[in-house]
Amino acid sequence: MLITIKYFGQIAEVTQKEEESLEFSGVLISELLEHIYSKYNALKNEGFQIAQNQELVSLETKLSGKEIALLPPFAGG
Amino acid sequence: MLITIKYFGQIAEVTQKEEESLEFSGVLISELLEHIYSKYNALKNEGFQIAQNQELVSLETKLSGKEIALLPPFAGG
Amino acid sequence: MTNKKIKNVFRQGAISSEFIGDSIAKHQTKTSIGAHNIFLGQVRADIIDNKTVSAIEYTAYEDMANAKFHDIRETAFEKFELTCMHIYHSLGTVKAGEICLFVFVSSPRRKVVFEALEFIVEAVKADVPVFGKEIFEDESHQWKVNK
Amino acid sequence: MTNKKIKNVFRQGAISSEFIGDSIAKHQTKTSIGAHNIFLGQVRADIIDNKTVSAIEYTAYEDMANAKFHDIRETAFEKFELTCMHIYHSLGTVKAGEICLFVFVSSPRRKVVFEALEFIVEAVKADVPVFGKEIFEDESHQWKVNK
Repeated sequence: MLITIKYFGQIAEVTQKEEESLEFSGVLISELLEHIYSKYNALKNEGFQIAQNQELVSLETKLSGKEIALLPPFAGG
Repeated sequence: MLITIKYFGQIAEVTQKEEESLEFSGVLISELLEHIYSKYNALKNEGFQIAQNQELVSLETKLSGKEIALLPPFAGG
Repeated sequence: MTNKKIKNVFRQGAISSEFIGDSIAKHQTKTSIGAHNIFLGQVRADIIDNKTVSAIEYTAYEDMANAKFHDIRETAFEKFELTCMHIYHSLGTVKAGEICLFVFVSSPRRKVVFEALEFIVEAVKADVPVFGKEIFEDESHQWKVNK
Repeated sequence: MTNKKIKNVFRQGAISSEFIGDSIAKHQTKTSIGAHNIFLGQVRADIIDNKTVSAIEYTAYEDMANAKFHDIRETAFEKFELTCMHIYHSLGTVKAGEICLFVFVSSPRRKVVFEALEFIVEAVKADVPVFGKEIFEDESHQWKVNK
């Protein structure tokens, strides 16, 4: 499955990019996250939520979406 | 004692004036009110509060002030 | 904040949107402020017995009203951690759709402004001797009463 | 109110006081409105470890953020008897003292606007993926977190 991963705020500072696409064959969000950690080890020190197709999901959620986003703490307003 | 009496809103519509001064020798606000009713009988149908020197008072309050005001319901804002 | 001179809260006629915009702009130098909250009272074209309100004519027991506005201001500054607070109320004719009351509070933090603004607006409605004559389109009238 | 097109809530840079004044003026034709309540978020020049915040640089996950703003809007119209509701949020650089959030609700009655405005502002702070980089005067930065 081709997945687009978006990084924001301090997360994008760690990954040094705002977006990337990759082929991934895992089942759960947690598996994708392990894969992302393997690329960007420093992300383990960051707090963030994960959105799949623009909805927040948990680690146990099935991977179904084309668009995954790593969202650091919100700071609107 | 020379007292200035102020009328506002619908009260002034009844009295046909916004202010008058009179000599009055009573002790209580209630006595002054009776005197005012004797001049403007239709005021008995109106709801209002009474202020003495810009503070709300009850009928039992002693008459001490130079300025009495008859205040219909507030409608600010 | 005590011993401050009593201000005149009243403005002749409606409060304009430009006046409100200017008032907001003046706060941009106060960089400790994080949250503003503004209440605006607007004259409604209420329909009563098939007649439509076209304007409200405001009068007030001005000295007492300004003293009450002053008390409300002092109490609000004691109760809430406010940086700024402004109140303006119209006198005279304010047409339906125009603004008759402008209350503006500012604070470093948002929780404070919500509480403070509601406190102030309720106090203005309850405690300040302002009177409103609702003028209908046929020039008849009735007297407004706050609920 | 459902099925409405999702609006773009974001504005590039600070929200000006003129824009806010104009927005107020546009409501004077809506004569069923009796009460407006406006929240403005202003960038604070906070001092952190002896360094002063000079600006916040806002970014957002824009599509998701606009969808969340839309949900908040729909929920607010369901919960509260509102005549109008507007939300604007800045993207990009907003200097200390400038306005980055403008929430505007209107209703026939005042009680409604107080409740609705606080509900909306809290939801915006909690649910919308907007990110803020606090820029200090020496050009270093830290990331803002809503409390």
